[in-house]
Amino acid sequence: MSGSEKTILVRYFAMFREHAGVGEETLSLNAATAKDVFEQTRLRHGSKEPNGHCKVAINDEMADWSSPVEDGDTVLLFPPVAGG
Amino acid sequence: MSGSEKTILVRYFAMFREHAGVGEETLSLNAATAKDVFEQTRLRHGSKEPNGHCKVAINDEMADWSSPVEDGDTVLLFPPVAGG
Amino acid sequence: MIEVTSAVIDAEKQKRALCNAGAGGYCSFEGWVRNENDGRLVNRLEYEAYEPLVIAEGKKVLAEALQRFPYLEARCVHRTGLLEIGDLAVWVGVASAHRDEAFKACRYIIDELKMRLPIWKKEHYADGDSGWVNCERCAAHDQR
Amino acid sequence: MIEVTSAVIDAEKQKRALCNAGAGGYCSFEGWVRNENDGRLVNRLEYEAYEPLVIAEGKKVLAEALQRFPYLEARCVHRTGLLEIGDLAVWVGVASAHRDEAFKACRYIIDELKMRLPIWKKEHYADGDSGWVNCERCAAHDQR
Repeated sequence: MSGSEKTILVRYFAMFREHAGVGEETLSLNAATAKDVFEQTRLRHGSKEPNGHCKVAINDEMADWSSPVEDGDTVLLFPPVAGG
Repeated sequence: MSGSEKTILVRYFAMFREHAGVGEETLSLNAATAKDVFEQTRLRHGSKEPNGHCKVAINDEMADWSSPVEDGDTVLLFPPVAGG
Repeated sequence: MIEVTSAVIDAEKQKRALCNAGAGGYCSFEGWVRNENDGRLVNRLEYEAYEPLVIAEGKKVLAEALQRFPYLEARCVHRTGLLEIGDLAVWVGVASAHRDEAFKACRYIIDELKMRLPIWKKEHYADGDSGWVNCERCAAHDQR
Repeated sequence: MIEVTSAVIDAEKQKRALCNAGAGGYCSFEGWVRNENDGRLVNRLEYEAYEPLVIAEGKKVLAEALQRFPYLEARCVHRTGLLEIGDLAVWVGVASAHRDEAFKACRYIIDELKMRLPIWKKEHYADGDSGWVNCERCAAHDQR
């Protein structure tokens, strides 16, 4: 994990938004990857959802949990999808 | 093959009707099975279509080529189908 | 329900007749008259059907599909007469609880209808010629 | 073409946009809101979508389907907001020269859309409870 604090805009959808109580928030995080962001927001909001069936996007591009996050990024946290 | 003459109403469809020049005709045939009826009408109208992909019905029930025909039956001769 | 008609098929009306509060998936197939067959330009098609046996055999097909892929509702309509490019010749609709049965039943129905129903199609070509179309699948069907 | 809308989906209008003189087969799938899920009575559903990525991911799915099952035309529309029993939630339509590609492409598209698009569904039950539905297929998808 990178040692520097990064400013990340985190956006929550569906179940995650209800857990967080907000649609988005700007956080200062010590996070190197999308996974780090997910886990720190999970701690923050007391959510227990594992990331297994969830998806993540960075700056409107679908990403992997191992994708690096940069200062100023927007990270979108998607709970399990259920379209149709 | 039965030796007695039978009166059979033969109905022709699609290509068969065009070959026969009529939609139906009543024939006196020396025929035991649907196959016999088919072959005798084929001779009569000079058609060369084999029965392989054709179908036959007797009195509005789908039948086999080996199905027996009786005096007074209606035999329906169906060329290869092509619905849809 | 299977129907033969010389009138334009109203697909929306047919679909509405399949409404079922337990249905989560609906699959439909439509056969459209296209402008080409086996490399020849087609201007229009003429369909002929022997209705009593289309209905009888069509009911068997719907019952077989129901046994294999339990659906909630299914309907089929086949048109007869002279049709132009783009016209709807056959419509099949299936509604079921989940999508898997809807897709599979719909496919089963149209495949069997095309092989088994006494319906014939005459193609009228751009060059003025015309010809009855033989079922491409009959050979495969006979060998089953 | 993929679209997200909070308005009622006009399936007939969508279908007309697929017209193609070379098309002989058309297959469509519709997802309807049904009155039951996992044994619980459902009164209505609420759909939420993240449109920018629904569009981006939907375009990828349509392109993949085209490569696998060459079709002539395909469209998809997904609705958002509060839907009642019987309402049309998602519509997929595919037109192709022959029916095989139409069926297979349509099935591929709806299967992938359901697994990959950022769309969520909240069920409102007859007993007053409500809950977000987790994708039944996600586990299978992750293991591919």
